[in-house]
Amino acid sequence: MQLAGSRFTDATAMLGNDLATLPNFPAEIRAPAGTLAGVSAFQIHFASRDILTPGDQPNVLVAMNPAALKTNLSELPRGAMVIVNEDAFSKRNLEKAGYASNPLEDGSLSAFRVHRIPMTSLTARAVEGIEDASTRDAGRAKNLFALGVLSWLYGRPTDVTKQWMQKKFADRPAVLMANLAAFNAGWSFGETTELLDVQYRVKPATDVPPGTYRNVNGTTALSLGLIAASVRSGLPLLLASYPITPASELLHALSRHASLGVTTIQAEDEIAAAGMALGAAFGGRLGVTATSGPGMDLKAETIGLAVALELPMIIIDVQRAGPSTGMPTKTEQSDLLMAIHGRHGESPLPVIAPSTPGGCFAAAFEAAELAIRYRTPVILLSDTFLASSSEPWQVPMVPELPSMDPAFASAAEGEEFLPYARDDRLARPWAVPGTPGLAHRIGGLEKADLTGNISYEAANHARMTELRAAKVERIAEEIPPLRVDSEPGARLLVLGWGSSEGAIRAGVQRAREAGHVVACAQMHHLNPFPANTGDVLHSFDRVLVPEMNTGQLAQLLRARYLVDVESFCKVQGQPVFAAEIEEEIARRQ
Amino acid sequence: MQLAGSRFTDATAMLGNDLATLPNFPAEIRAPAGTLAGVSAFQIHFASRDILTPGDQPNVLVAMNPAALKTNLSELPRGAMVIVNEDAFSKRNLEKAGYASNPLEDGSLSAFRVHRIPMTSLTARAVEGIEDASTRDAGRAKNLFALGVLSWLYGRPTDVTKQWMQKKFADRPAVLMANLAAFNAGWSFGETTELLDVQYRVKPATDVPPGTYRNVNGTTALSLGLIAASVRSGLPLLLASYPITPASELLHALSRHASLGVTTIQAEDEIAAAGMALGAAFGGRLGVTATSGPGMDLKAETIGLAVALELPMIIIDVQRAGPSTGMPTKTEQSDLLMAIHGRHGESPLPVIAPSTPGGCFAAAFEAAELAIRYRTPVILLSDTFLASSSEPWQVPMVPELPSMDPAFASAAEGEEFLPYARDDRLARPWAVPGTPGLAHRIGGLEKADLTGNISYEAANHARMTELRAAKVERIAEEIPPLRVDSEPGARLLVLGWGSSEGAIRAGVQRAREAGHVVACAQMHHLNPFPANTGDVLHSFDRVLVPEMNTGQLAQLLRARYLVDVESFCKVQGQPVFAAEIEEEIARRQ
Amino acid sequence: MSAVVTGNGNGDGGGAPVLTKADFQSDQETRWCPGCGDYAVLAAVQQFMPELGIPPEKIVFITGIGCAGRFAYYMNTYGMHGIHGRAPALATGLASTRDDLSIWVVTGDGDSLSIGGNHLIHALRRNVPIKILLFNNQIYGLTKGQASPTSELGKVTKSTPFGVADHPFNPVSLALGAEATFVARTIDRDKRHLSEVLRAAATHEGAALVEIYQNCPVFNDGAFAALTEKETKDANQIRLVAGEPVRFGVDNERGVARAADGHLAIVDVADVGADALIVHDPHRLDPGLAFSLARLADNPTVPTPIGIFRDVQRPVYGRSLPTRTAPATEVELAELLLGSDSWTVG
Amino acid sequence: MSAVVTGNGNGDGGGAPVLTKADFQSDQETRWCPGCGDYAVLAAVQQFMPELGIPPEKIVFITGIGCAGRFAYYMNTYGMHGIHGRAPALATGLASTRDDLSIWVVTGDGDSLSIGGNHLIHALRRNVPIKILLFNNQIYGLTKGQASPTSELGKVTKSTPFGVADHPFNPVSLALGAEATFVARTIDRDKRHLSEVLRAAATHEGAALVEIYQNCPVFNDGAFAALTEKETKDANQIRLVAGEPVRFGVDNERGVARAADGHLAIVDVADVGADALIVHDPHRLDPGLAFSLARLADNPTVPTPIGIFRDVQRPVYGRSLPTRTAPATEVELAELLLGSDSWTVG
Ligand SMILES: Cc1ncc(C[n+]2csc(CCOP(=O)(O)OP(=O)(O)O)c2C)c(N)n1
Ligand SMILES: Cc1ncc(C[n+]2csc(CCOP(=O)(O)OP(=O)(O)O)c2C)c(N)n1
Ligand code: SF4
Ligand code: SF4
Ligand SMILES: [Mg+2]
Ligand SMILES: [Mg+2]
Repeated sequence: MQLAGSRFTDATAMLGNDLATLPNFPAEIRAPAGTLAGVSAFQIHFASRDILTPGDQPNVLVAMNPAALKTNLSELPRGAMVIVNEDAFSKRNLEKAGYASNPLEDGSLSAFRVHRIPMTSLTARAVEGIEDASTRDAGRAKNLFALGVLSWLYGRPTDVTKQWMQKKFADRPAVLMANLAAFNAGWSFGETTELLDVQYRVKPATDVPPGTYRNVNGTTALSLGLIAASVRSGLPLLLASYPITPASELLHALSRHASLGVTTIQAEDEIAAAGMALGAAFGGRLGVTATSGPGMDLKAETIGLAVALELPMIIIDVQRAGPSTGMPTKTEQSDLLMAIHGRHGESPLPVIAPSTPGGCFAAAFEAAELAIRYRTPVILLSDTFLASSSEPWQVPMVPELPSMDPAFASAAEGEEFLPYARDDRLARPWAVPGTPGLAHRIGGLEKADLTGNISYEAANHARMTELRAAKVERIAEEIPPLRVDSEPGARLLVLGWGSSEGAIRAGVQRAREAGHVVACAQMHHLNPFPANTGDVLHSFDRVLVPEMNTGQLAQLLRARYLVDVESFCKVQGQPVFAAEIEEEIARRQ
Repeated sequence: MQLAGSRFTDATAMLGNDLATLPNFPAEIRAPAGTLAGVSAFQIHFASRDILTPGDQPNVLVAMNPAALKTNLSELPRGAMVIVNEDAFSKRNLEKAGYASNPLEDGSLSAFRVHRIPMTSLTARAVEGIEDASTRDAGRAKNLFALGVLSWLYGRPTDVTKQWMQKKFADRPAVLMANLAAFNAGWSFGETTELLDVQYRVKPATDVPPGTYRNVNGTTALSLGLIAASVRSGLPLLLASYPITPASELLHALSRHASLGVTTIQAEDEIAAAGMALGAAFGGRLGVTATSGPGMDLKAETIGLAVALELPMIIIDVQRAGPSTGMPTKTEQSDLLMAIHGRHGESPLPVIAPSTPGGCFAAAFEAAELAIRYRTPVILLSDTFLASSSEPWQVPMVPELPSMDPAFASAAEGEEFLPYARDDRLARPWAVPGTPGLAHRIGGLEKADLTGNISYEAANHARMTELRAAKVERIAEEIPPLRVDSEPGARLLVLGWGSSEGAIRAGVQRAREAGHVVACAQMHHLNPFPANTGDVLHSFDRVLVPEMNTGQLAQLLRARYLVDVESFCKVQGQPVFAAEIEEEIARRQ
Repeated sequence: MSAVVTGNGNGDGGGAPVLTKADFQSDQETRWCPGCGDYAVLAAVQQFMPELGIPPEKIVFITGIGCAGRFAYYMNTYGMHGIHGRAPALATGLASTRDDLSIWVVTGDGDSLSIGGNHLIHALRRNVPIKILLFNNQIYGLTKGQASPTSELGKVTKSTPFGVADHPFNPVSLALGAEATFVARTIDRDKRHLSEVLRAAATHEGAALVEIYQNCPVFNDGAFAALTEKETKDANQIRLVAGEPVRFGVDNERGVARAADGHLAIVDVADVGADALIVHDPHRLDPGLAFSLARLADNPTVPTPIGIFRDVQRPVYGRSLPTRTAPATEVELAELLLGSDSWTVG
Repeated sequence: MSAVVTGNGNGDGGGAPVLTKADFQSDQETRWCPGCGDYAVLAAVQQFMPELGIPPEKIVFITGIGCAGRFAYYMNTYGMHGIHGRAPALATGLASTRDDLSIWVVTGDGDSLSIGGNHLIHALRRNVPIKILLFNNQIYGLTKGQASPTSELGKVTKSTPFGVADHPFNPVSLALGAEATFVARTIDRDKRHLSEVLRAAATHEGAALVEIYQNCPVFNDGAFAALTEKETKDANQIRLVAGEPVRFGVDNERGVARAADGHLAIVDVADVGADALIVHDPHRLDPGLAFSLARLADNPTVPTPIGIFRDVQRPVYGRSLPTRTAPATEVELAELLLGSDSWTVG
C-alpha cells in the first residue's frame, strides 16, 4: 500500500513541478506533509499562489481506505474536501481501522465536503480487457484514477501526466495501458459527472473579531440564511428546484432539513420549480427556487408573473460559465444583465449579490426581507466560485437577527378589500388564502390600480408600470450606501460585485503595499443601486470595474451615471486573481 | 333594418361626440358617409385626429348581412377591416343580395381583414332569459353587440354608452336589459377572444415613386419577406410557432403557403417551436420561429444554444404590452433589452427592427441575410401596432432582390474539416447532414476553437467568447449607416426605433412647419448599432428618444456613447402619436 | 344536499354556516361568449361548491391562460390566473405547503395538453392533492381558433388550413398512462353528471383529472353534439357506473364486452347476452381496463364513455413524509447555525 | 447480416460500399465511467448501424443533456448535443424538413421524462419519423445522483434524503397513453435483444420509442440486476415475441393470462394450461393489451416484459400533407408578392 501511495506521491510531485512552471496556473502541489507507514493515504495541498501562507493545513484529502481517513482526518480544516475510495469502506477495513461505525454514513464527516467514488471497481472496469495487465496492476492503477479525478478537478492539461507515464512505464506496456486507462477514467469521471471544482479562500488579513466561528461554503451559508429568514419571519420555507450543476447542492442541503419545517421539491423542470415557489408564496410561504444559468432562462416567464402579482419570492442563480451549456463546473458572472432585463415587458425587480461565502447568509436573509417587505420577487446572484469556496464565518446570534413581519392582510370591518392598494413602500397587501373576508383574484393580465381587476386602460397601464418601477427604485432608500475603502488622495476606485471581493481586496492591499493610492468597494445591490452610487463614482477620476463577464455592471453604471468606467473583463471560467487586480491598478497609476 | 342601422348610427355618433372630448382619446367617429335604404349596414370611420385627412375612405365596415356587404364593399380601401355577422350569410340572404357564391368563402375578401362573428346567435344567447324581452328586441340588440365589439376594439370606456342606453331606454326596461346584455356580450367577445385592435396608418406625405403597389400590414409583409428570402437563398422555409396574440397571425399567413414549399408547424409550446426551427437550421433550412413577449421568455435557452452552435435562425418577436400576460392586444416596445440581454451567459446576437408595415418585408429579408451570412440567430422585433397596421407598399421586383448564397461547406480532399474554423466575417462553416465527409458533432458545451470539440480550457473560453462577440460586432461594418433627416442648424435629434417612425416623422414635420429646426432618424439595427451612431449622437446638443417603454434604447445608447440622451416614454399600450412628438420637440426649443 | 367530503385538505367545515351558490359568485362580469359551455360549468361548480362545506376563503382556484382560464375571476374564492400551461405547477407549490386548502385547477385543452403537458403528467404521477378541471373544447378559443392537441385529424383551423395532421391525444388515456389515480370525463351540458363527477373528484384524496367536454360555439360549435343533443345522446353516451355492467343505447340495447382477442368491443346485448358485458370498477388498482375503455372512442362523434374511469388510493403528495409545517424554533435555529464544528475566538 | 430497412427517411443505401462498425466510431475519447451501461449500448448501436445500409453522413444523432447525451459525440455521424430535454423538438424540426435522413434521438430518463416530458409525448402522438433511445438508469447520472421520474418510491438519493415520494412513471405506459405507434423495451447488457429491437425500431415508419434499461454503476448500481444477472434473469425477463404466447421462467414454466376479472396476471402454466396464455401481437391497433402488459411490473425487480409492446402503422408526420421541399420559383414569388390587389403608379 505504501508503495502505491508513494508512487502516487511521485506522480503528484512530478506533476506539480511540471505545472508550477506554467505561467497561468494558479495552484501548486507540494509533497505530502507526512504519511504513516502502511497507510496509502496521501495529501495534496493546493494553495493559490496569490494567497500562499506557509504551514497551511491541507484542504484536500484523498483517502483510499478507512485507515487512511482516520490517520489524516485530524489535520484537515473544516470545509476541506475529502475524496474517498468508497469500495474500500468494507466492514473488514472499517474494523481494521478501528471504526465502530462507517464514517461515511454516521455523519462524522459532516464538516467536510465528501465525495464518495467507488474507485476500485471503476478502475477494475477501466482496466478490464487490457491484455497482460495483472490484477495487481489493476489494483495499483486506482491511484492513477484518483490522480485523474484531481487533474479534472483542478483543470490541468493531461498530456504532461500522460507523457510522464509513458516515460515511466515505457518498458511495461501492460502497466502503462492500465495506468493510462485508469487515469483517463478518473478524468472522465470528473467531467462526466460534473464534479465540482473546489476553491479555497484565505481568511481576510484583518484581525478577527471575537465570536463563534465555523467554516461555511456559499451553499451552506445560503441554506442557513434561508432557514434563518424562515424562522425570523415565521414563514415556512419551500425550496422548489430542478437539479443543475452547481445549484443542485442547495437542493441537497435544504432537503435534509425536513425536520425543521423545510419543504423541498425536486420539480419536473425549472419552469415548474419557479411556479411551485410562486404558488407557495401565494399561500403565504417563503417560496424559493434555485438554479444556474440555463435554468434561469426557463424561469423568466414565471418571474415576470411574480412581478405582476407582486408576491414575495426568491430566485437564486448560481452563475456558471458560458452561454448555453457552456462549462457547467466553472465560474462566471455573466447573468447580471439577464437578471435585470431577462424578461419581456417592463418587469423590474431587485437583484442582490453576496461577495463572500459567509456573506451568502446575509444575502439570503436580506433577499427574504426585501421580498417580504416589498412584495416582490428578488434575484440573488451567486456563482460557482462562491458556492463551493469555504471560509470561516462568524455564527450570528439568533436574537440579533432582525425579525420580519410578513404583515399578512386581514379583513377590516366595513372596508372594501383592495388587493392593489399600497403602503408607504408602495407594497400591496399579502392576503393569503384562508383569510376570511379577503377572497380575491389576481393574475398576469394588467390590473387596475387598487382593485386589481383586469384593465386594458391606457392611463392605468402607464400608472401601474410606473408604480412597479417606483416600488423597486424606492428600495434604494432603505439599503446601506455603498461603502468605499479609500485612502486620502485616491483617484482610482476599483469597484467590483459578487465573488471578486476577496481578490479585489487582496489586490488593492498589495497595490497599496507597493505604494499605490487606490480605493475599492464592492456592490451588493445591483438593482436598485445604493443611493450614493453616483456620488461615489463622480468622486474618483477613474473607476475600474473587474468582472467575470464582458462588462455587464460597467454597462449599467455607464448608462445610469454617464461615467466612463473602465472594465477589466475575465471570461475564462476562473475567478479573478489578486495578482490581476494588482496589475490592473499598477497599469493605471 | 334601417331603424336598427340608424339607431346604431345614433349610438355611434353619440359615443363619438362624448368621447371626442376626452383629452387623450385618439379616435374620432363620424356619421356614416351614406347608407342605402333597406340596408342595415353602417360604416364607421376611425381616423387618428393627428392624421385626419378629409374624404378618407372608411376603413372599418361592419356588415350585418350580405346585402350590406355588397353595397359598401366598393368604398373600402385594401387592407380595411370587415366585420360581418356570419349568421346572416345564409343561402337565402346571399341570393337576395345577388351573390352567386359566399364571399366569406370564395376568397373575394382576401384584400381585407375579415372577422366573422355569429352575432345573431351570440346575441340571442346573451339575451336569452331576459324577461319580457321580445324576439324582436333580441333581433335588434345585435347591433349593440356589434357596438360592444367595436368599443372593445377601440378601447373606449363603456360607461358612457351604458349611461346613454339607460337614458334612451329608461321606459322600456326589457329592451334596456337586452341591449345592455348584447353590448356587454360584444365587448366581452372582443376581450375574451383577444380580438386585435387594428390601426390605420397614413401614407407618407412625400411623393409616391412610380411602381406597383399593394396594401400590406406588417404580418403580411413579414410573411412575404420570409418567403422571398427562402426563394433567393434557395433554402426551404420552416416556421415553427406556438399561437399567441398577436404573433399567431404570421403562423396563419405562412401556413397557407404549403404549395410554395413553406413548412409550418404548430409546436406544443414556444420552447419546442424554437427547437424545431433550430433543428431545421442544422439541416440546412431557413428556420424561423415567431412569438410575442411571454413566448420569448421561453425561447431564451434555445436561442442561447443557437448562439453557441452558430447556426442561422430567425426569431420574430411581435411585442405586446406589459410584463407577464399584460394586455395581449395592445402594443409596446418593451422587449428590446430582453432581446439583447435575455439569456444567461455572454450570448450576443444581432437584433433588428422594422419601422413600417411595408418595412417588415425588408427586415425579414435582411434577418435572413444576416443569419445566413454570419451563421447566427437573429432577433427581429416587430410589435402589435406594426403587425396589424396597413400601408401601401411598393412591390419589389424579384430579380432585384439580392440573392443569398448559403455557402454550405463541402469536403475538401485531404483536408481535415474544422467545424469552428472561420471566414473573413468570423462565420463558421455550415455543414449540413447529408454532405459526405463532413460528419461532425456540435453542442452547447464550450467548444475548442477550430475543432469544435468540447473544451473546458480557460484561454479557449475567453477566446471563443471574444470571437462570438466580435462576429456580431463586425456586422456594423456591413449595415447601412444611420441616416439622419436633418436641417441646417438643427441641435435636437429625435431618434426612434421600430413602429414609431410614422409618428416621429409626422411630429417632426409639424414641428418644422411650426418653425422649429429639428432632425430625426430611425434605428433599424439595435445590435450592433450602425457604425456612425456615436458620431451622429455627438453632433447634436440634445437627443430625444421616444419609446413605448421606460427608456430601453436610451439606456443602451447612454452606456455605449456616454451621451445624455433624453427619453420620452409612453407605456400605455398605444402607439406614440405625432402630436406628442410635436409637443416634446416644442418643449425643447 | 351536503355530502361529507373528507380528507385531502378539504377542511372539515364543521359548524360553518350553510353556504349557497351565491356565496361562490364573484362580482366580476362573466366575459365568455354567449352560449359558451363555460357558463354551464361555472354554474354547476358554483352550485356544487356549498356541498363541500368549506368556506370560500379556504378554496383556491388556480387557472391557466385561455377562455377557461378566466374561470378564476368568477369564483368568489381565492384565485390565481397564472400563465399559460403552468397552473398545475403553481397549484403543486400551494398544495404541498398548505394542506388546509381545497385547491382546484381550471385549464383548457391547449393549456393542459399542449404547453402544459409536462406539468399535468407530473402532477398526476405525484398525486398532488388538486382537482384539475380540463375544459376540452378541442380548439384554442382565446387565441381565436387554432388547432389544439385534441382537435381531430383533418380539422381545418386557422393554423391548419389544410387540416390537422397531428394525431390527437385522448386525455383520459394520457392521464392513465401518466399514473393518474382519478380520471373522469363529463359534459358541460349535463349538469347532473357534471356535479356527480365533481363530487367524486372532491372526495378523492390526491390528484383528480376531470375532462369536461365543453362546447365552443364560436370556433368549434357542435364538437360534442353526438353526446349532447337529444336525438343522438342516448345512442352515444356510454355511462360508466361503478359496479354496473357497461351498457348504453336508447333502449340500453348495446354494451361493452371483451372480444375473443382480448380487446374491448361494443356489442349488441342481444347478441352476446347481458352476462358477457364487463362490469365497471373504477377502484381497481390495475388501470388496464380503464385504459381500454378510454380507447373505445377516438373522437366523441361515436359512442364515448363518460363517467369515472379510475378512482384509486395512493399516497398523496406531501403527505407521506413526516412533515412539519412550522418553521424551526429559535433554539433549533441556533443549533443549526452553530453546526458541529464551531470554534470561539476572543 | 443486412436486413433491408425501408421507408422512413432511411435512404436506400443501394450501391453504397459495405460499412463496418468502425465507420461509425468517432475519434472522440468516450468519457463515461468505467462499467457504465452506456458503453454497451454504444457498441451495439455502432455495430448495428451498418445494417441500415445508410452512409454515415445521412444519419443524425440528436441528444439531450445527461450522461446519455454524450452519445452524439461518439458516433461518426452528424450529431447535435442539444439542451436538456429538447432533443425531440430539435429532431422534429429536422425530420419534418429533411426526409432523406435517418434521425436518432438519445436521451436519459430525466432528459426525456422530467424536463423533456412534453416534447416526448408530442413527438410520439405526431408520429415524427425519429427513433428515440431512452437510456433509463432510474437516476440522474451527470448531475451526480438525484432522483429521476423513474426512480422507485423510497429511494434515497442526493435530492431525496428521506426517500423518493413521487410515484414513478412507467415509460412504456406513458408512451402508449401518448399515442405512440412503436414502443419497446430492452436492456444494455443483452446485445442481441437490443440489436433486434433497434432493427425493428429502424424499420418502423414513424416515431419509435425504445426504452433501454441501463446500469449506472456509480449512482444506481444493480437497478436492473433482476433482469440481467445470470441467476435471476430467466425468472424475471418476460420476453414479448410477436405471435408467441407470453411465457417465461427458467423452464418456461410461467406465463401471462387474462384473469376472470379481465386483468392480466402472471400464472403458472401448469395451473392454467398453455392455451390460456395470451398471444402477443404488437401490430394490433388497439393499445389496450400492450398497456396491460406494461403494467405487469412497476419496477424491474420483479418479472418484467421486454421486447416490442406496440408496432403499428399510422400516417407519418410531415408525410401526409402534399409537401413540396423546394422553395417557390421566382415566378411564383413574383405572383405572390403582387397579390390580387395591386395598383401601379406613374
Ligand atoms: C407562453 C404563452 N404562449 C401562448 C399564449 C397564448 N395563448 C393563450 S391561451 C392559448 C390557448 C387557449 O386554448 P385552450 O387552452 O384550449 O383554452 P380555451 O381558450 O379553448 O378555453 C394560447 C395559445 C400565452 N398566453 N402564453
Ligand atoms: C435547463 C437545464 N436544467 C438542468 C440541467 C442539468 N442537468 C443536466 S443532465 C440532467 C439530468 C441527467 O439525468 P438523465 O437525463 O437521467 O441522464 P443520465 O445522466 O442519467 O444519463 C440535469 C438535471 C441542464 N443541463 N439544463
Ligand atoms: S371563444 Fe369559445 S371557448 Fe372562448 S369564450 Fe367564446 S365560446 Fe367560449
Ligand atoms: S454517472 Fe452513471 S450513467 Fe453517468 S457515465 Fe457514470 S456510470 Fe454512466
Ligand atoms: Mg380549448
Ligand atoms: Mg438517468
